[in-house]
Amino acid sequence: MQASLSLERRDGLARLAVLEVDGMRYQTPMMIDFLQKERFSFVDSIDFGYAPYALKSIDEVRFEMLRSRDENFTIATVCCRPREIVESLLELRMSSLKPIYAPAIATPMNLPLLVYLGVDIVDNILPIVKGYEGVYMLTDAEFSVDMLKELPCNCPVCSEYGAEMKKLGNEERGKLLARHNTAVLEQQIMLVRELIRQEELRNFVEARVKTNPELTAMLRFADMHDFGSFVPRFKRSMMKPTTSESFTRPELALFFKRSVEIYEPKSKTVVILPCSARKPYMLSKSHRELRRRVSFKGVCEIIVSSPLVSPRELELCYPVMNYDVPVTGQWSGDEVEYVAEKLAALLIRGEFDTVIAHVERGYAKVAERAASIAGADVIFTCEGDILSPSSIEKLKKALDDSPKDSFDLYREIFAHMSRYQFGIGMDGRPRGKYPNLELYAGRERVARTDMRYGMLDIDLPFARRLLEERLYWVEIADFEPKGTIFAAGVVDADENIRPNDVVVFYNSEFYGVGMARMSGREMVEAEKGFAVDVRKKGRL
Amino acid sequence: MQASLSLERRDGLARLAVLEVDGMRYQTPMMIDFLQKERFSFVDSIDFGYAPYALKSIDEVRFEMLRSRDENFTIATVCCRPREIVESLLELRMSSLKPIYAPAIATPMNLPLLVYLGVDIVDNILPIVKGYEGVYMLTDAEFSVDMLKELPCNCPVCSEYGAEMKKLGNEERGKLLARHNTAVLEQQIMLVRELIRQEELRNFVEARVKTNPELTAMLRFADMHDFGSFVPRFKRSMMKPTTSESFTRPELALFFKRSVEIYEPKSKTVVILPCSARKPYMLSKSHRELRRRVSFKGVCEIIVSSPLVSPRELELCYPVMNYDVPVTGQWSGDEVEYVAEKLAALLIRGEFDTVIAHVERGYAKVAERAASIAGADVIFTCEGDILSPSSIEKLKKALDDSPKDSFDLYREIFAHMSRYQFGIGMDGRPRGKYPNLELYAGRERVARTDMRYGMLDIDLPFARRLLEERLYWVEIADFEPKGTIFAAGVVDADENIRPNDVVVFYNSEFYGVGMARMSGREMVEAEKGFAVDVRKKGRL
Amino acid sequence: MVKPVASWIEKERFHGKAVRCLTVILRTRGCYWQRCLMCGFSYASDSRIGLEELKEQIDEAVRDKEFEVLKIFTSGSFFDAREVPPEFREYLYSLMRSMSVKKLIVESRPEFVKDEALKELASMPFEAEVGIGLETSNDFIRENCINKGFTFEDFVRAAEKLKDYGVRVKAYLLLKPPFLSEGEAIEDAIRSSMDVAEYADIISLNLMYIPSNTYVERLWQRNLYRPPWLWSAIEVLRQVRSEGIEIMCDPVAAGSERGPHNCRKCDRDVAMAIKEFSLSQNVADLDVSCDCVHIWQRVVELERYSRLPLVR
Amino acid sequence: MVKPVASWIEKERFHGKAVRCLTVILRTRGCYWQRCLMCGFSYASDSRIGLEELKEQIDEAVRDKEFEVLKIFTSGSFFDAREVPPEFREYLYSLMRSMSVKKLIVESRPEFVKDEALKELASMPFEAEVGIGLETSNDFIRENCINKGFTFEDFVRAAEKLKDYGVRVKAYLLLKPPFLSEGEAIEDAIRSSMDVAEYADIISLNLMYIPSNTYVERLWQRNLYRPPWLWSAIEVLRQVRSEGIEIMCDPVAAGSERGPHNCRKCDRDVAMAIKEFSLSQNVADLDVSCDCVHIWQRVVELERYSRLPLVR
Repeated sequence: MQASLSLERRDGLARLAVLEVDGMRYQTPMMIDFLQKERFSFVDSIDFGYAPYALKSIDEVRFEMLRSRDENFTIATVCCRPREIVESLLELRMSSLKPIYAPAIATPMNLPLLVYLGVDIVDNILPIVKGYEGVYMLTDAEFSVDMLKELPCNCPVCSEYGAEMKKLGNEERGKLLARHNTAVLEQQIMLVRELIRQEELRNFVEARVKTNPELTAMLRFADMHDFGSFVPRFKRSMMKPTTSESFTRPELALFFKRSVEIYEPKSKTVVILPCSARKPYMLSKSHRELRRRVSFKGVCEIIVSSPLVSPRELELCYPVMNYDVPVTGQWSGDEVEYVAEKLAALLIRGEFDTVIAHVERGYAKVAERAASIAGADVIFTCEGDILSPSSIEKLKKALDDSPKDSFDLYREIFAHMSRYQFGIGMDGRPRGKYPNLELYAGRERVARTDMRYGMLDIDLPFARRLLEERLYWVEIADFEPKGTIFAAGVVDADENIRPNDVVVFYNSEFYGVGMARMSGREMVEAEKGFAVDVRKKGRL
Repeated sequence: MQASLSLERRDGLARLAVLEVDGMRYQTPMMIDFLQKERFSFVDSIDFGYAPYALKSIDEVRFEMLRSRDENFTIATVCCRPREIVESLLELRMSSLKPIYAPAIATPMNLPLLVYLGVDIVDNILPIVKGYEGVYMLTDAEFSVDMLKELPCNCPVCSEYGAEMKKLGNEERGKLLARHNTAVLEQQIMLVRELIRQEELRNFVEARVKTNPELTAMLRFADMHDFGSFVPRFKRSMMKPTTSESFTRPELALFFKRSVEIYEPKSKTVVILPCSARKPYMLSKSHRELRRRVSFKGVCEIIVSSPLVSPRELELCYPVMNYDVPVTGQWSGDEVEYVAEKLAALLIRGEFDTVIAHVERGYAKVAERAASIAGADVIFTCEGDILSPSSIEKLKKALDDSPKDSFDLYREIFAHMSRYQFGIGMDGRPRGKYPNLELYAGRERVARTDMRYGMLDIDLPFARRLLEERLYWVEIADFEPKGTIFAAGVVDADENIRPNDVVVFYNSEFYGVGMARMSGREMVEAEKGFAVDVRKKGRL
Repeated sequence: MVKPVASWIEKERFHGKAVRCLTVILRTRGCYWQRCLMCGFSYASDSRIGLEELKEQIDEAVRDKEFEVLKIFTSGSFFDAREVPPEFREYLYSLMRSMSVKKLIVESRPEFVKDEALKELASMPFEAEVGIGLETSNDFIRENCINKGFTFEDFVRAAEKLKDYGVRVKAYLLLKPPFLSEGEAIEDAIRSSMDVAEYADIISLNLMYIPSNTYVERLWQRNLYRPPWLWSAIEVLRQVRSEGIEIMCDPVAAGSERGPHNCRKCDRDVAMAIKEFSLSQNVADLDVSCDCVHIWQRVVELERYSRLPLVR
Repeated sequence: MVKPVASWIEKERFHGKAVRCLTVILRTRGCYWQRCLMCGFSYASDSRIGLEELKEQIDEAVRDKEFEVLKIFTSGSFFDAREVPPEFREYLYSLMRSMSVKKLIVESRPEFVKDEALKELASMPFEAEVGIGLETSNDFIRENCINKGFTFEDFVRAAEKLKDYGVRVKAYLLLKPPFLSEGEAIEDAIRSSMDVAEYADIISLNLMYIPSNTYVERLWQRNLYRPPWLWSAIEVLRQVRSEGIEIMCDPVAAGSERGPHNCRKCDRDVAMAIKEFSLSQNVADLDVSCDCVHIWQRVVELERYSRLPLVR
């Protein structure tokens, strides 16, 4: 058997790819359909070994004797408790780029989570067997078919038979349920592929796991692990933090770590402000009105929401630019604590002399708690609404009494976003209408804000600088890059590169700016797949 | 137009019923299909009024001039922000038993929540209009159809056209998308009907709202309201608290309120113990092993989990008997606080002299915090695992030093469950194998534990007692009750009756035990529908 | 010096052909009624405006202009003496005579259409036309959804009086009063056009737009109201015209979110077609197309049940 | 006084007909090997057991019993002198002669099948049968999935030696060693039966059950192992018998979750059918049915991919 996987798109550990086996092509994540095994005949050439992977944690010696030794596939015969399944899958995923086939574990309900954890291939073994056992599967519920009065599904089987199905003989009923369950799983796989394409999988998984306590526990265990450079820093999807697991998203952890690392406020005075539903905050009605009435010139700002905390300088950065939370005005104790910790980190990093908190209610609790963590004195300026006359008056007064410094906000936005994204600063003259800004050095454009991903898109001058500094570089073989650079064409790459990063590629003749579709490590290790989308190109 | 609604089953505000309009019968929750309007011709006889219900909060005077005055249906033309929608729907639901028709609001995604909030009738107006706008709806995601590479659905339209649909002209595409969206909504309604039948709607809704921040906010707003006697105290479904909204379920609030009210521990010593995955706790491996090694004779026990806290005496009671949580061993700060508060209430109510906490880790934090709220001294007896030799040793020692009282646990279980359920005690000789217990007075059985619902089922002697005390009574017209008592046959009923309550019915000749299918208020007000399922019957 | 709120030259139909028309919006003391739900003209009123200030405005507006028709909009009624002093009418009429203007168009609520002023007007050498904001022929809608404060009967009386004096009558109808669905609005406008045809020389269909600080703006902000689709206007114009009735329409703010609009892509073209039709009265001018017509059809069909806008 | 672990009378096939058989499980010092993954007999061993204690046990077991066949199970090998002293064998043989027992059945690992003991046995007036726990003819499986510690070659040598002395050979085969799927287990048992047929006089198919404190119990507790379906046993018996080979099976703990089982509903009937067949060797006795056979078919087909039990 000859098998190879060619990556098209990543969403964290989940990947959309083309699997080629003995000349046949399959789009992954995929399902091996044992009701139509002839279409997946390669499955009988796979070495499953005797012992399941789950034996490893019990008896490593015997596992070594009996394990799968397949060259093409990682066989994830995992079981049974949430923690074991998650740890096994992550262990397998982080140790090899081979396609992972997790047999006999997928159901329509757990499929999104399995794919989120890096599974490429599943099958319909459980849908078949459970079908014969009388289990009627849906994507977010499971029933004993005997309990059902109606069949809430549009698949061909349910459309044809309806609840009459229950009255059939066991063999016939089993066959039909197997087909129904398979149809639902297959449909779910299609949906998951779409979610990967749109980088939406995590939002979806957070909701889905709530259907089942074991799946919820699995996601919680997964969040205790580091997915390494597979986690993107920038995404084009909206972050929808609706659950407590939203607070432990890898993307969010990355943001908080990085934003504190690179925060260099230009003023010794900072104003803490509440978030707004509209993003970027600065264009919201409340922030616009506040800035119309009060001058924030020469002072820094930090905007607080749940679960995000961001300096004004990073408000165009993912996920600050791209999130939408349920707003009820209530803050739970955990929320206050979580957000206060993040705010405190920024206050400490910023070494401010004056901290003004122009916030009320839950936000004020956060500010208070953060101040106590950071050991800072805070001046509270809100009396009722942040736009009430007395609030405005007090804020003006506090600002009048505070030291100010001279800096240009847009310039700082570029400087911060560049440090965030590349680890080095960036300077020039900002132009454009907020939030679509461009940065010029002389007559050359250096970079522009990319609101789709919440990042900077750069131009060739800055690409040359990255090359000099050996940052986010991809060395490619000697050909003229066009459209997409494939992994086969990559000679070497910066290990820090994550999917969706803006990178600079080069060979002896050409160089240019592109967007990574995989991690740097993968570009080097994988033999196939989309490595970099070319955006701009020049000659050295 | 002649319309009437006949209730079959309730799950909180959600109801399964038969709507009869001009001789046609429809099972609700239902969808009016504007693609097949001929099947729902009654819709044109409905008085929608001119102004939507949403006007009421803005201009009550004009709303009064222009509102719907339909006699048969409550028209819930609600809009637009989460809080307004929820408050309007609840206002309408609590003020009338008429079927609620909420036009042009349902999507496959929000449907479960709408029904949970009491909507009986929806339509496919949004599925149609959004379809023409190019929106592809699924139950847990929505896409612009142009973004889709595959159509992840099994409905006839998607099966026939697949992604080719995108290439059709706008009118044709709109028609097909309207049909697809409608099929998905219709399927979702079927599912919701099943969930009501199985009393599973709340679990489902909690997961579903996580797909969307606005839906999440809506559920949070709903939980700030009291659904009154529509909320059952006993359910046959498993409670699956996977989200923070699980903590604000009406059923849970009821349990905590009621359990503290009726708690009368027989000992001055209490041991706090951790929960187990298996229910009832007493049959779990850990509790069995602990009880094998240490005698709990003469002391009370309280079992702590998240989010439940229960005296041993109530461990057979819903939801203690019927829940399943995600277990990771991690406790959030909010969980500790929430659970500690409930534990403290029991400790205060119990007026214990000695409180022993045989718990570790997160549980110990809870016990500590609860003790501080209750102002109690606590003896901690765990060193590592609750079954470790030194833990057992310390527990034994602490129990040896504590006062004990003489009581029979099974007897106390009946006494507590009876107070919980009926507000009065119950005494007798317990028999049977735990948890299937029976209580006898002399040779007559008084009650038995009903593990399906987590309640007591009672026999005729106790029914007579309830009649005497005027508790949970339903007065019916003079006929011999068989099978089901319909609302039409109810003369009067106790207002405290909630759906699923065990009740006693009577007329001049017969009396007996039944299970309520609706609230007491409804039995009196409704003209149709299933009021009481007859279980046992006698002659007065 | 007080300037008019606005003034401009545009095309106007006059005896079957398009001529130059000067439109002037005068700042006045404002309409005494001011209770219509869509009324936003109070921004154009000023209680200090008297005779002199009105003269200043008209002088400024006509300076160096050539035109055959003069259209005067006040915030209320041209014949309300509290708003427009009779002396100003005289001043205006003589100015017009001196400029040989061929036609005057003004507006008034019916209660101010009285013999005295009409007699004066009838004696002038130019043609006169008075527009009355009837909005709809349906008294229930006019009363409850618009709050206009007069009846269809009031309008008929005023119109007949105008006819008696040889003054042309223009009836303004409103497409999509608040609380009407798109389909009901179309039906109401068509029905009203039929009802009005025998009393009016010309019908002007006003498409609702959302002025600031109005009741209808509050509804719109809460998503309880959406201005009409331009397709709805086309539907009304086509059907009314096919009955042989003359009807015109000048969409204000067409294509903006506050104005009548379709899908944004086609708004310019459709508004243009409406304007052309208004001049030509030729229904062929209404033949425009866009994919969004299918969405509009659904809206017409279904908004009567939703009672709320289905599409932004 | 030491009593046997257990003893009972049951039916046993003897020269084509069913006769009374006393089965005795003796407590001994235990098997020296004790490394088989499913071995749970150590609970029946006691290092203090010597000659006298063995005699006490057999005396107790035979007291007041009538039987034609005697079956002795130790925890290990009857011919292992460390476990069963040669003096006990002598004692037993003379006891049997005194009771006119017609047949003795014992068990041994192949390494203890030696000339000395066989010579002695061959000289007795009763028939003898030695069971060897071969489990499978596949050395890889026996080594890696069972950890038996001898080869098929070892078994063949022992079997041939037994034949040389006129002692009957019984080969024990194990249905469903750990790590084999249901289907693989069936195939392995059939293949093994064929391989073994020429060396064994009779084949006994042992269906795995889960003894306490065993390796296989740990697997079972973690859901990495499920005992075989009774349908699988039926499949093996049917196919092997259809080759003309004599094969018997006495399911232990059938129908319990630790024992071989189908769906619970049919377990009693199916186990009964297997027992009847074992006595009759008539495949018609295996004709039982239950709906769960369809689930089993899927399991046979699919467990080879899952490597984990698909059904409880």
